[in-house]
Amino acid sequence: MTEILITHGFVIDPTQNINGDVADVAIRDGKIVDTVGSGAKVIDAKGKVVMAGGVDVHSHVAGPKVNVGRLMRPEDKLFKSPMAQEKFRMESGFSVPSVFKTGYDYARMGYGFVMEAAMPPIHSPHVHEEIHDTPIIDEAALPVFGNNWFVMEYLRNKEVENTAAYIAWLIRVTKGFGVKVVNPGGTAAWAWGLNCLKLDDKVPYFEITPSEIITGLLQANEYLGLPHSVHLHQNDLGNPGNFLTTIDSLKLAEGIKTKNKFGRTQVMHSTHIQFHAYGGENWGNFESKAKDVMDYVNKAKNITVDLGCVTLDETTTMTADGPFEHHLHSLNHIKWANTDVELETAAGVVPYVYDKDIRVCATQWAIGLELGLYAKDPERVFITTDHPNAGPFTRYPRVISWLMCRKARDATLNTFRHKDKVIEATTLDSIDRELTLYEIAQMTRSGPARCLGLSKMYGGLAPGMNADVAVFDLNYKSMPTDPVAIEKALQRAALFVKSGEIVVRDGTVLSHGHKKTVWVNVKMPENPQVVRDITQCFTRDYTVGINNYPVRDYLAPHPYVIDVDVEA
Amino acid sequence: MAKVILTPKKVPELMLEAPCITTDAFAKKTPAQIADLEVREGKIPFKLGEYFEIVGNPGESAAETEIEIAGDCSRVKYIGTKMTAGLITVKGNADMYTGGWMKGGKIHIVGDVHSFCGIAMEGGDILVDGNAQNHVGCAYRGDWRGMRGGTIRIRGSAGNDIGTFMLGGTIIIEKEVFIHVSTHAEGGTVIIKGNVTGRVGGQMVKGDIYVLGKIQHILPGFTKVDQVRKEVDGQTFTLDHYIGDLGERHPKSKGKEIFANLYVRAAA
Amino acid sequence: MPKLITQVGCPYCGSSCDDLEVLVSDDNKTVLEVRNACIIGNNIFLHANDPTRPKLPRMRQPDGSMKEISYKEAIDWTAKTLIAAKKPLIYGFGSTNCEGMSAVGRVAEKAGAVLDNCASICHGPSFLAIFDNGYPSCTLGEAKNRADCVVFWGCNPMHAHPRHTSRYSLFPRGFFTQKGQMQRKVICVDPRETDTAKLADVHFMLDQGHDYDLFDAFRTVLRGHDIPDIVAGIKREKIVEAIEIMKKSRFVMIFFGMGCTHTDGRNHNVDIAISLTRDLNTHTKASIMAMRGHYNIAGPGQVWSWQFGFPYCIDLSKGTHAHMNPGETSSIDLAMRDEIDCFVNVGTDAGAHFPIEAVKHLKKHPFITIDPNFCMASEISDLHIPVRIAGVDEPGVVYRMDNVPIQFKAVIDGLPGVPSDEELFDMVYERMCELTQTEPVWLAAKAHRKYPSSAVN
Amino acid sequence: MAKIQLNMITQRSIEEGAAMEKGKTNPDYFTACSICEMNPEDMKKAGVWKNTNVRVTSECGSVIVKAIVPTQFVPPGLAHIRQGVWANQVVPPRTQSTGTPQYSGFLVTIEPAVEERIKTALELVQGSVGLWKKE
Repeated sequence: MTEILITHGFVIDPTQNINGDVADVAIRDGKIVDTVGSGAKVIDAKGKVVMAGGVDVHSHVAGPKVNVGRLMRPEDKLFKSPMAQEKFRMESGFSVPSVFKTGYDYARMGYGFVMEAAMPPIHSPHVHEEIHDTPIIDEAALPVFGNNWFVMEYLRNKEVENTAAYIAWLIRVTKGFGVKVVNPGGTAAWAWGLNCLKLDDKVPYFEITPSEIITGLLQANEYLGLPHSVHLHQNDLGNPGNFLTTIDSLKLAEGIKTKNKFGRTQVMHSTHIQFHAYGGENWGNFESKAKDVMDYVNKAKNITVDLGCVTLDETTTMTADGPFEHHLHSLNHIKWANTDVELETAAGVVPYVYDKDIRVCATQWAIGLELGLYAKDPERVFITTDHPNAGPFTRYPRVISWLMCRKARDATLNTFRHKDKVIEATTLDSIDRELTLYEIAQMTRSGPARCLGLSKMYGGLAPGMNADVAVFDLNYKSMPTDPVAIEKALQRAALFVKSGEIVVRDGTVLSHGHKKTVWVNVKMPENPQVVRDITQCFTRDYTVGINNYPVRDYLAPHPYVIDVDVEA
Repeated sequence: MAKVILTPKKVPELMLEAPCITTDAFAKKTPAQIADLEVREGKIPFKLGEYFEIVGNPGESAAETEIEIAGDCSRVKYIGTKMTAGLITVKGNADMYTGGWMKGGKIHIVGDVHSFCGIAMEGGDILVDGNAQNHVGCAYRGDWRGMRGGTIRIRGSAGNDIGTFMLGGTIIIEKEVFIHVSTHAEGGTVIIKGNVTGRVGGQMVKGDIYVLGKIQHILPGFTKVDQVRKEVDGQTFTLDHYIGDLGERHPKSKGKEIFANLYVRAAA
Repeated sequence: MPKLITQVGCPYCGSSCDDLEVLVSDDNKTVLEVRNACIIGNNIFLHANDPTRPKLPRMRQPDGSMKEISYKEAIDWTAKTLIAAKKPLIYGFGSTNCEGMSAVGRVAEKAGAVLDNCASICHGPSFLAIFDNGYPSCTLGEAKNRADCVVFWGCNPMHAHPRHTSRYSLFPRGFFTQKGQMQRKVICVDPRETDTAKLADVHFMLDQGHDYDLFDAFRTVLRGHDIPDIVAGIKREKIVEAIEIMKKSRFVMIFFGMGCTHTDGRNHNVDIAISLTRDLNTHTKASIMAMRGHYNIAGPGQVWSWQFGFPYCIDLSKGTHAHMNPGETSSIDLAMRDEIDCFVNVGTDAGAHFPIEAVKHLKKHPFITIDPNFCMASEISDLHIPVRIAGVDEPGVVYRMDNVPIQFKAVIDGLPGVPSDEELFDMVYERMCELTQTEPVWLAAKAHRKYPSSAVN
Repeated sequence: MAKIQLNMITQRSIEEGAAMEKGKTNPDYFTACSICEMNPEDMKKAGVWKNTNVRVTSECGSVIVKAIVPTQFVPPGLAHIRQGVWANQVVPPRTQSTGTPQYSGFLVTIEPAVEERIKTALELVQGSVGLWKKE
């Protein structure tokens, strides 16, 4: 029986409305408890902030396209692996870190759960191989559905039940977590070199539109009552003037009701909204529409979003939005990788340098922050960098310091060559709001945990929850005036307890912890038509056998399985 | 300039990795401190002093420091990498990465160098009296930003991949070159005084290549546009002017594409 | 009663066919019959029955003969040799599952070794090209379902990937290619008239070693510029005609092989092929794929990329970070430059497939072979440790040439006492940790094992 | 005696693959790989009869193999030894700093060696490192 008592810290836990009260946090056998015995290991957190472990709602950390990003970028490793710790596995990479560095760096920042944001189903054994090689952090993965032949076929015929049955089967065999949708229809069109930029563009051959796919999947997701909602990467990503499509896509959630037993309140999570909040007609008059987008998000209670903040680094973009990556490559002419995945999806990878002295990049930076600062309900707006698309996850502390300090934003803004143009194209300079650490905890802990339907396990410090506890060297009663100090404190947790075990101390990894793979087991009565369709499709169209497709159990050696019973 | 003389004491069993042999690392140190710098043979760290006799004191800065290696360094990698100023002279051969990622100063190799000489160089001068192997002034694997500045002069011949992904600076090879010159380059100048087997300027976007010898196979993506008289490394020649690589994407200026230039000495 | 096992993966070429049917004896010990496989796949499964397969490690004696020793001794010797070496080279993995490749990562890190795989002498240049230029590719199902123009450049699947053309590239009737071969234009580029070339609609018999020039001509024509009358021995009209075929196609699939990577220019031949593929994408849809040689030779590229960030030629001797630069950290160069002092050959045959000059250099130092069978490398080794055969008596994940993971089955029971690659490496690692008095880092490794360590010795 | 210079390539073949998987000491492997395919025109120039032994010499070594008429057409000037032990006796280990040896596209001279014996795989490999013992 391992007992730990973290004493005298400023506890911040939005799930219990605790905002900086000095209190103790007790841990026994991997769970938060009310009290522990006198033999407990006592850790003094006096003058420090105590929060739940971070929950990352959207990050590309494991799987084929992440690995393409690693493979194709040796220059991302050269002279760029500073944190290697003796007696631990080797760490490498900056924008796309190795699995070891991924686990260690998340832990050093006090993060306990990370959602891999896009799993091509046929590649799911690969995703799970990477997940089990990633130390410390708990992980789950979202299989992609938005361009899947079955989904498009069923939804063209308005067969929501069959779609749901297929989703249930696929999530189960891939040991996935929920329904990810990337550029619905557009990626399928990309298989012929085309795209769907508008919600009513027809997908070649399948004759279905993105809005029909989104609507159908929203219905199917609630039919099944999954822990997480549809997780949507919208059409027309990254193009000037896309905010109208963005708002139209968000509107598709209107009238859809949540149905689940996991405390989730939204029916749609719209991811990396920064890339979808652009005005203007071209890169010349490109401008922010963050306010318009957030005005809608703030009103629509059944929607959550994450930011996708640009961090102004040299990074590697990677997405199942194949046509977008091709487009991006035609802008920057750096190497381009693409993988079209039979019947399911596609993916592209392009390195990208967000140069602060390029007006567009600097404006993107401002948009990401504007979105966060316009959030009325921090429980529904989460901090991400769409790692590694807008920047590596290791920059979360910097993003947080920008959101928390006007001074930090100004300091960065003042270094831009096109400062005036950025101020003109955005409203950032007019925003004085500085988020509080409580709001940050909502945006990185309680909010994402609830959004994922995991609020009973992660994101809070209430008794019974997973004992993921992070302590940061920040005095809540007298926060540092220097934003760099905030960034530094969040970058390297003073202490991180993961599943009841001390894994990080003073920013140094001490243990490999006990990581888990979280997956959802959807149980529903067999649907004979769907079974027949799947069997036939594997015989005819796939190039792998159906027996070799489901992820074998040994590939997820420490599973945490969430059962979902679907009533017929 | 204050001069430190390194005399090789023994030949490394494996290759010796000695990125510490730079004026920057030596500056301000005593000979004893220099002898204490770490070098590696495989996974084992050793001291520089185990391989070299070290005599003389360096200057207060890299710029005031001269390093002379009074012997052969055929099995020593990374001499002068990332150096910013000063002078290194090797009175023999040097192995891989000589002058890699160099920013300033001068390196003079009296013998031959192995591959990756001047890799991703940003400034300074490298002079090699002998031959170079492959990948002179190239980019590190995967990097689209190759050599950016400085000058590499090889008095002998060189192998393949000269100035791959080059953005700036000058490479002069005084004798023959095998294949692949300025592949993917977006700038810079390469001068080859001997013959080249082929593949000159493949996938090249911008930049200049001068070949004073013959090219056995000119790429189909290069087309002859005119004949010019130009000064090349101090002498004036009549040169056939080609542009290319027509198969590659090229930036536009005022609606017109700008091509890379290949100048080949015209037949007498 | 013999048992028929279906959807079995074939551990030979990069096609990694997973539709084999294997009939095994009642006691699970003998392969009786193999269906659907090519001749080579057949031979692999049947060779596993060979009663002379080694069951114990063998150590070379002072008189040059080999003597059987226990696994415990072999593991101890391997661990000590790796620790003693300043820079060991661990090379191979042509026939190993990903579990083994993951396990060897720990050993190599501990040993400060260079970790390299067969790509080094095979598709390594393709990696170099991918580093420089990316990789617009797809899974093989896309080729099957969509490709109506297939280019075989410097590859000969009829010989090296016998079922590739029937399963994926040429003959199959796919979703949008219902007429199969009738619907596909086939272009072959090869200096010989290979059996693949004989199937092609257009065969470019180019001057050997001038692939780059020909690709450059293709690209120049595609951008609307003129080219000389003859390039690499091919007439201009023929090049223009091929470009027209490609532009008119709906989905162009380029497969390339050793003809590009083994000849002058190496990576740049692939590099420019990737550029061509990219250019074609402005006209139609185009994809390119390396014809990887072994059923899981894409595996180390994947496993080591997620562990170390590099697919091959990984120098772990620096302790603080991994370093990769083929030409320096590649097996052949390390050997020829005498830069390593111990060689471990795993699941491949460096003795047969390295240029003999390199073998001579490697043999100056301790030489260990880990392989299920006798091979040239095992016969010159100081120590030969047999292991189970992945895909035959050991299951595991493998990566097909298109990087699709396939979960292979075992069809028969392994030889008693013979460990899998993974188990062997874990035991070596454990021993190395014991000898250096350090804590092993297992992560999920031990829990991940398909069965509890089969406790050899 | 005649001697010609040809451009050598060494590549896979199904015969080699099938034999290799039976074991490299299997006679099939010997038959499949200890051969050199060359154009009949070149054979004539070199004074080589088909199915007789020739000596192939490159910058780094030489090997005795049997000259055969190509199973897949080889144009004049080119020669092919199937990938394997015999080919690798003459493959230059130079890599152009890419890690991959010059398996294809290197110059060799070919001359008749009718009286010479083709060594076995084991003899070649073990012999090269001083381990070969005559039975």
